[in-house]
This record gives sequence, structure tokens and C-alpha cells, in this order.
Amino acid sequence: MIRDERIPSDELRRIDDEIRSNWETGSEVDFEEAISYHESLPDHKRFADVLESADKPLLQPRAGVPRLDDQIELLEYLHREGQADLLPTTIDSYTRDNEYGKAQEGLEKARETGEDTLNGFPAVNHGVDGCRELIEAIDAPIEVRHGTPDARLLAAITFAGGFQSFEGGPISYNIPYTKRHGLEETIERWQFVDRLAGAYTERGVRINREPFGPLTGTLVPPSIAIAIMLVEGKLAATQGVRSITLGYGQVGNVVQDVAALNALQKLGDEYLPDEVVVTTVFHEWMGGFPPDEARANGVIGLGGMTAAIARPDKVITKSPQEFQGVPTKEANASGLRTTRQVIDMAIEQDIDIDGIEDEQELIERETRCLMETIHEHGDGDVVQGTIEAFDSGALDVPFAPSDSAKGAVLPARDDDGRVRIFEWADLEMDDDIKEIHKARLSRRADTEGRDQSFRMVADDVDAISDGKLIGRPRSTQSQEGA
Amino acid sequence: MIRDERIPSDELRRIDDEIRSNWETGSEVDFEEAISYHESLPDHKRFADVLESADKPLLQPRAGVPRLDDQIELLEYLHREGQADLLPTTIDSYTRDNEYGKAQEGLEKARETGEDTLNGFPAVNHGVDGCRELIEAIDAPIEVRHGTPDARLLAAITFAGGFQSFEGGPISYNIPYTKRHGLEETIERWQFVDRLAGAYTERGVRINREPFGPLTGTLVPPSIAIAIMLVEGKLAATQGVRSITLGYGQVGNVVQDVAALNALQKLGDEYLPDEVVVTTVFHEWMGGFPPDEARANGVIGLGGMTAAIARPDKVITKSPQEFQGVPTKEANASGLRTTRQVIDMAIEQDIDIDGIEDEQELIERETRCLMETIHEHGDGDVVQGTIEAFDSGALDVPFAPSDSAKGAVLPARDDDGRVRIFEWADLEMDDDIKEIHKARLSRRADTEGRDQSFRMVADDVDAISDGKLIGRPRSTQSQEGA
Amino acid sequence: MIGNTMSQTVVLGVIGSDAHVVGITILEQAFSAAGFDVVNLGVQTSQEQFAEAAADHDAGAVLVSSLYGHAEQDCQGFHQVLEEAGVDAVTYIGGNLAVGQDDFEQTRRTFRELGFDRVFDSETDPEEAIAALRQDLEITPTESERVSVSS
Amino acid sequence: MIGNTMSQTVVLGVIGSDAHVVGITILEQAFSAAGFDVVNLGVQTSQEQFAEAAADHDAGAVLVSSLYGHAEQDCQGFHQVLEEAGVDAVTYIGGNLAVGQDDFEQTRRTFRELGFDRVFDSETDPEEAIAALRQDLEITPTESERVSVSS
Repeated sequence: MIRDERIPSDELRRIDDEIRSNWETGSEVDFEEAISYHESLPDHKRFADVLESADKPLLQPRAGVPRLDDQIELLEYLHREGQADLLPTTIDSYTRDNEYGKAQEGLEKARETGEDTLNGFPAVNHGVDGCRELIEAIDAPIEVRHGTPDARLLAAITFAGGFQSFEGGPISYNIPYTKRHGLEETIERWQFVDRLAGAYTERGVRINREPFGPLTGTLVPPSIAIAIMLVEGKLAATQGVRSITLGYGQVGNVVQDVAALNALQKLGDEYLPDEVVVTTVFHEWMGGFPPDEARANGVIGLGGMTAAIARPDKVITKSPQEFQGVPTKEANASGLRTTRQVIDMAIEQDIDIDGIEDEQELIERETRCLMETIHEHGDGDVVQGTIEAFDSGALDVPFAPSDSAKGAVLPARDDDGRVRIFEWADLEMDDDIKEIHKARLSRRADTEGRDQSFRMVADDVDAISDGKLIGRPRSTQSQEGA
Repeated sequence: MIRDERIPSDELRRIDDEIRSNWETGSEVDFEEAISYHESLPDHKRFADVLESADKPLLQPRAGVPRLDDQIELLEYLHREGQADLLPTTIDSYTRDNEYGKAQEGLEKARETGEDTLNGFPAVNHGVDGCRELIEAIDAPIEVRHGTPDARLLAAITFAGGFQSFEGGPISYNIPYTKRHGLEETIERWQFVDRLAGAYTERGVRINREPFGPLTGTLVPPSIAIAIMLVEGKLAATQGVRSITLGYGQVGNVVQDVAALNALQKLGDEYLPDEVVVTTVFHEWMGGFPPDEARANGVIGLGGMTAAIARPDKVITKSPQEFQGVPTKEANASGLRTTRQVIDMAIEQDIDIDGIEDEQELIERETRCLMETIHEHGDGDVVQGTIEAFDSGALDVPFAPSDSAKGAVLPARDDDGRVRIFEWADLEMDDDIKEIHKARLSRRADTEGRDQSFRMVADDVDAISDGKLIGRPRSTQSQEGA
Repeated sequence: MIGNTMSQTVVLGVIGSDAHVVGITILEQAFSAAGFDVVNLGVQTSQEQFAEAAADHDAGAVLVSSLYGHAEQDCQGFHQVLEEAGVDAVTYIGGNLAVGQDDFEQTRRTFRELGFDRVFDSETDPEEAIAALRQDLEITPTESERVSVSS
Repeated sequence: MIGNTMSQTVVLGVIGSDAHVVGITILEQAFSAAGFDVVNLGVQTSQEQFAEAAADHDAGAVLVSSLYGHAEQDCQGFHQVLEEAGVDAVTYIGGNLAVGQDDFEQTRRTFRELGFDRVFDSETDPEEAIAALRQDLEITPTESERVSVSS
């Protein structure tokens, strides 16, 4: 039975040998040589150090194209024209499904035709040398971003390739991304990824690990996201990771977002071992965007404002072309600069909004309820507790496509636009907290003159892309107008 | 000696006859017929009613081109694609200088060549019928915006032409706009404009008047702007105006901007007669913009956020092309939609920032000092008081090009980015208030490790276009960075 | 066949490799609230899984969702698979059904030809689908075809 | 002529119909703080007003600002007007001196040919102009021409 225990050295080596045989570039990896390589990198390419020593939020976009030259050009552009502090390399879908053969075909076709035949950078196929060419070409730290349930080979190659930050985790890259991977399976595979990061860490190469906070990206109640971040942080710490960046996706209500980021940092420091340096990352709105660049810039502006007040360590930016999918590099850089301008104008202002402390306290209490139920479900073991709690529905994520989560809990915004829980299903929570949510949603129902129902959920899902925060019924909206 | 007294009817008629003879279209004006015309307009084109009954901030862009057809097309576009609630007609520079002959040449050349040979709509040359064609074509209220020291003929023609809102005032369209027009002269001329608006008002056609709040547009301390708004509001009320929209230009610090807008509404209600309906307008940042549309969108986003919290009755929007001057209609509409999106997402949130009440109280105390000195300088007459107070420097506007103001007062931002007064010159202010400003600026000087000096002023003037709110010295900025 | 005797059970799912779960979750809630028995197969559901669930539950309706633009490909032969499994249900499809969805009438014809009784675009309210299904389950399919659907 | 005997009075103004007041206000403050006696003529100042003020105050320097792009036109014959008024001062001009300011070296040559001793672009810090003026007022103009100005 899988438990939250450190993978022994011999087992680490056994798995490492096994997974490296899955694709030809696996044989390029030599751990000792990789340590020397990392030691040769200049300070300003050491991801954990740069992130942890920053005294204002660092900005990072999303970006990945199949060919190495194109990826270098793209990241150089985002660094130069977008003034990104940290850079990403987003991995293609075939690699996420461990289909390295298909990724190879796509890459070769991309090289022949010059077209982007893959939706990201196939790092496994580029191999250790390809990764190092990228690391050397770009004058800033780079993170691997993907969405891979089994990222063991990807981690082995990119770590050896000089990357010092790696997104994802066994829950956050399972529940929102895939239907049929079991949690036990993904936890086991991510224990290896974390153990490998831990092995580098023990040799002085602190690989930064970043659980994916936004989860399903759609109205995720903050406490659910934070609980999952704490679980993934604990799992990584057990394997020896010492630089952990906990994530959170903007819900759009400034008070709740600031409160959640504060709670995330505080609970991260509390739940994770002292030897771990905990930082936070704020993702600009991950839900549906307006089909209009001007309005999308408004959404990005609200994100920047929230970041200026909450001061997370990092912000992942959106572009005004979010609606249409992958942005041009110009639009990507534009999202970075809009965010930078708002943050730099607002961050030195003393903006302290009433109610943040109360909201933070509520989020912390909710998160503690969830952490407690995980503890109980696993008799003290966080791995078993997580698996069992998801199984019973005591832990759940709204709109989760995975069979590993019930996906029965449903969120809705309250009258101020804060995300509350409308349908609890089997989610574990103290009754008095449930009453608070119910009272808040009831006030909204009164404002709108309708019953609390799934209609609110449906209206809220589309609200921001329709130009509002709260999905009010049409009659209420027209009353609002002039 | 000119005083704050209502122009008698016979005098009104005499001036009206005189100024209408200055250009041929003046003879088209028939007051009785104009009243009937206004009565024929539908409710949704009545500017004062639409503005005063709105329950969220209405948005209005700036726009003016020489030809009537083009102006109709432009306003229709901004109404449809920008979803502007209220529309403007910006007047050209020749008309502002009362050079109707030159405006006529420009208009004829525009008609021949199809090019915009004037920087606005020459409403006097288009005459009453031309104005009415515009009013009839556009399905929303339209305001006349200009910058004219002597706007008497412009008012006579545009009021008869169906416009129901008129920007400007004797101080706000003198001090920031022109070097050598005396205040006594502009006050006398604006008394006529206001009296004409009052004459319409008495017949049930409430012409809305809007003093120009941003003044020189560069770091104007809120209390100076508010005092001038109160003076112009009082002058208009004396002449019978009953719908007055007091203006304020964003300084970029959210707490100070919200406090100033609150103070503007409160003091407006207090200082203006009960029979006047006082509303407020917030101008998005009027200082230098970043030479980059992405960063400009950040500035606009901060403006929208401020408007969502302060909830003025109207917002005058900026476009992402502000840096390069007159925007394309697409960019103009884009600024409207970005602002709309931010306001609509943020306005239902309960955002109450600490310190707004204290800042508002300070602004109110400062404004009362200035109003008191005006009262004393004029022995109770606000016209004489204003002229004398400007003459002595007890009332002053920073960066004023006009010879009517000393322009000796100098602002600088404090450590939170609030605009304080660094050089008081002869500005009248209680000593304890001066001490507050001094202490705040001293804190900034400590942070930056430099003395309070004009360098701060110079650095602050360029800061927002350089991407920051506060003009920190370079050494401090690099300390801030990662 | 008279609708009143038809099953009130509705089988829902997202077809193919599509992982968009939000819409189907909202639909599940809406149809449950409207009194239907809902079997939600979730995302990434194969033709065979739809057919098996519809047969097992004697479903009155099969509602297919697709948001990633590959619906036409994913639905080739779907109605034959249903028929072979002995499913006799009303079939609807909705979502972003074509990549460049410029002409929805063309898209509608395409999916009608594939055998779907009704075709909805992604802007359709759940209420509209519920109203249509109430009609289709209580009157003969032939008549239902005369009902004009605005979407 | 030896600089030390020259007047420390500086006449400032914005030439022509230009109403940009912020830059000149900052310059006034900067030169005052640096110990110069400053006469600020403000915006919309004519050639004759510059000459009259410089003669009246026996100015050591005349500093002309222009930000609206019409400086070349506004400065035609300016140095003749100064000479006729008996003004013997160092002359500087700065700001946005040409509409499409692509090649500042070309712009600099144009204004040097019009008679200005130094030409600055709009990005110049006041400190730079002050340092230059200190030099120019203490050493002979001939030598000052050899000093390279970075702007």
C-alpha cells in the first residue's frame, strides 16, 4: 500500500533506469554530470534563488512551440519585449500522454514544414542536449510546465537538461486533466519526480517544484485549492524537495483572492516542514475570457491589481488573446506589460481592504477541516488520506473530469462575487461554515429575486466572458443599467 | 467691477444679439424655437436626466472630427462598438480661439479632400441645423467639449442645436489652456454661457454644465481642483444652472482618488445651492501615458478599478493610443470596453479600503481653507475672491501656463504615491496641514535616501509614462528589483 | 410509439477525447432539477460507452456534448452503434460542433444527416434543451421534427 | 571674454504658440536650485520677448524650450533679433524639436546652424544642461564647442 514515505535510494535508481529506457534520449542522462552542469550555471539562472530573493512579484507567461530555435526565439522575445522575469517551457500534449513516438513525428514534421505541428515543446525528444541549448540561450530561469500524469521521464531529462523548476503534482495534474488515471498511480509516479528533485536538492541544486493551483480553473473554492496545494507540498517535502511554490488561481473577487493568497502562504509555512522555503504563485483568471481583446485587458488589469495588493512571489499572466487559444508572441508580451504596469503603479500604495482578515480566517478554517478529514481518512498518512478522502467525497473538486474525484461539489458566487459552495455533496465541512455559505448565497438569491439553484452556477461560469463578475439573471442586470 | 450676480434679462439679450452677429450661423438661433426643439427630443437624449438617474458610472469617450457625416459615423461607432453611455463632441482649436473664418477654411478643405484638416468639430460653422442633424442621428445624449475661453457663440449655437451638456468654466478653461486671457474676462464670458444655460433651464430644458476638473492634468493636488470646481459650480448656480457635474482627474493613488471623489460630491452638495443636482465625473489619468498600448491598458485598468470603488456618476475614458495623440476609433472604443469590463467586474464587490476616510477628511479641510481664503479675498463675493486669491497666490494651480495664476505651487508624491504639496509658495493653508504634507514627503525622502527637492517633482511627472506611479531615483528602483 | 410511455432517463456525456466537463456538469444539474433521471458518463466517453449505458438504463434520450471541434469525426457511425445495442432513444448533440463555426445551419444539417434529432450550438440555454426534450418524449418523433428550434 | 565675469542670470521660456508648461517649470526649479538667477517667461513667448528680457536682465544665457514640433519655424531669425537687442548670451534649445524626430544628429545640426550653442533632446536631464551651462559660462565659447555633449 502506497504511503507518504521517501523512496529508498535503490528503488529510485531502479525506477530511474526503467523509465529512462522508455525513449532513446533517456540514456543521455548522467546524474553526476548533470550536477556539475547545474553548478556551472550563473546565479541569475537558478530558479529557486531568483524567485525566493525577489522583493516584488515576478512575472511569468505561458509559452511552448515544437522547434528548439523557435522556442529560443519565443522566450527571448518574451524576456526582451514582455520583460518577463521568469520564463516557461510548455510541453506538448503527446509528451503529456507519454506518446514520445507521436511527439517525434510531430517534431520532425515541424522541422520539415516550419509549422507548429505540436502544441508545445517536446522536451523528451529534444533530449538533455536540446534542453541545455535552450537553458544556455535564455538569460533567465526557465520552468517546465505541462499537465502530465506520469512525468517521470520528462523530469529526468529536463532536470539533467538544466531546468530548475517543474510544475505539477499527483492531484493537480490528475483531477483537472485526465479521466481515468487513478490517484494512487499518479501519486506513486510523482513521488519519483519529487524524489529526483530531492536528490538534486541534496547535492545543492535546489529544484523548485510548483503544484498547479488553479485545478479545474472554474470557480474553485479557495480552501479546496489550498488543501490540495498543502497535500502536494507535503508529498514533495517528504521526498526531499526544499523549494516549493504553492499555486492559486484568481477567482476575481479582490478580497477573497488576497485573503486566499495570504492563507496559502500562512498555511504553507505551517503545514510544510521548516526546511522547505514556501513561495506562492498567483494565476491570472483561468476561466473563460471575453471574446474581445479590450475586455480581456480589463480582466488582466483586475489580475494585476489583485497581485499588487496580495504580493505573491510570482504571477502567471494571461494574454488579451486568451479567448482564441494560444496567443501570438506580441499578445503574450502585451499581457505581461499590462500586468507589470498595473502592479508597478499600485504596489507602493498602501491598499488595505476591509474584510480581508475575516475572509482569510474563514478560508483557513475551511482548509483545516479538509486537512483534518484527510488526516483521519489516512490514519495520519497523507497519501492514504488523500486517496480515501477523494473516494468518499469528503475531499472533492468542482467540475473535475477525473473518475478519481466525485466532482459533485458545486460552487456559486455570493452577492459580493466571492466563491461559495452551493452544493456540498459529501465534502467534509463544519456545519457552522456551511451555514455561513448558505447565508451568503441566500443574500444573493434575495438580491436577484430567485431561488438558489444550479442556474446561478451556470450563470457564474459564463459571467466574466460575458463582461461581469457575478452571473445575475437578466432582469436584475437590466435594472442595474441606466 | 464684476461680481457673482445674475446677468439681468436685458443684458443677456444684448450680449446674445452681439455675439450672434460674430458669425453668420448666429442668426439661425431662435430661443423659443430652440425650446420647442429640445421638448421634442426623446427622454434618452436628455443629458441631465440620463446622467442623474444612472445607478452605475456612465462611460464617455472624447471624440471630434470636422465633417458632420464623419462625426455621426464616429459617434455611432463609439456608441455601438464602445458601448459608450454618453457621447462627446470635441470642438476644434480654431473655434476655441474664436477664429471661425479659419475653421470655415478648414471645414471646406476637409469636405473637399476628405481629410481631417481640423482637430475637432467646428460646431459654430456647422450651425444650428448641423448640430441638430448630429443630435438626431445619435441615439444617446451628447456633450460639447472644447477648451474655449470665450465660448459664448459656441454655447448659443450648440444649445439651440440640441446639445444639453457643455463642458468648461472660466477658471478651468482659462488657467490650463491659455496664457494671456485675464480671469475677469473669462469669468464675465462664462457668466453669459451659464446664464444662457440657466435661461433654458427655467423653461424646463435642464442644460448640464461640467467644469473641467483635471485642470493642468499633471499632479494637481485634489483640494485645489475641488476648490476650483466649487467656485465654478457656484458661479453656474448663480446664473440659474441646475444640473452641475463636478470633475476630477485621476492622480493614480486609489485611496486618494476615492477620497477626492467622495469629498467632491460631499462638498459639492454642501457648497452649491439645494436646488442644484450635483453629480461627479472622473477623468482617467490625464498626465503622460506610456508609449506602449499594453502598458497604457494597465493605466486604464487602474482607472476603471478606481471608478468601480468610488462610483462617480460618469467616467471619461482614455484610449491605449493616448501617447500618440488622437486615437483611432477602434482604440477609443477599446479604452471604453476595457474600462467597462473592470468596472462591471469590480463594482459589485464590497471594496472598502482603509484610510479613505482620513484622506477624505484631509482633502475636505484643505478645500475649506482655500474656500475660506477666496471668501475673505472677495469680502464674500466669490468672483472677486477668486480673482484676488489667484492674484495674491493664495489660490494657485501647479504647472499653470496662464499669467492669471502664479503657477508657483509644486506637487510631489509621498511614499504611498499620494499627491502632496512640496512647494507651497503663497498658497493659503493651515500650518498643521502643511506639516502633514511635509512629514509625508519627508518619509518618502527617507525611503529614497535623498533630500526633498524639485527632482522628486520632475521624476513624478514622468513616472507613469515610465511605468511606475512614484518617480523613485534609479538607485532605489534597482534595489527594488529582483 | 407514444411519448408518455417513454423512459424519463437521460444519458449524458462528452464524446471522444474531449475533456470539457463544465457544460456537462451544468446539464446534469439542469436535467435533474427538471425531473429527469440523469446518467452522466462524464468526459472522454466512447460511442460504445454511450450505447452500453443507454441500453442498460433503457434511456429515453442520449445527449452528446462536444466542445473541442472534432464532433463530426467522433460521431461517425454513432447511430449504428446505438441501433446495434438496441437503443431506441431520442438523440441530441450540442456544443462547439465545428472548428470554424461560421454557418451553424450547415453544421446543423451535417449532424441531422448523421442521425441526431436535434442539434444545438454552444450558446443554447439548458432550459431550451429541456423544453425540447419534454416535447420529444411526449409526442411522436415525426411531429417533433416539425417544431422549429431557435438557437 | 572670460566666463567668470559673465552674468549668472538665465532667461527661460517656451517659444511660439507652444503651451507646454511642465518642462519649463522643472527647469526653473533646477536652475534656481543650482544657484542661477532665473527669469521664467513661461509659455507662448515670442522672439522679441526673449530678447527684451535677456537685454533687461543682462542675461548670461537664453534657454529656449519647444515641445510641439514647430521649433525650427519659431526660431528662424531668432539670433538676429537677440543681436539687434544687444544680447550677448549663450543660447540653448531643447525639447521635441522636430515632428518625426528620427535622427537627432540632423536636428542638432539644423539648430546649430540657426545659431544655438547647444541643442538637447526631450530626454535630457536638467542636470546635464546645468553642467553644460556652468562650463560655458566659465570658459571661452570656443573651447566649449569642443566639449562633447551626450544626449
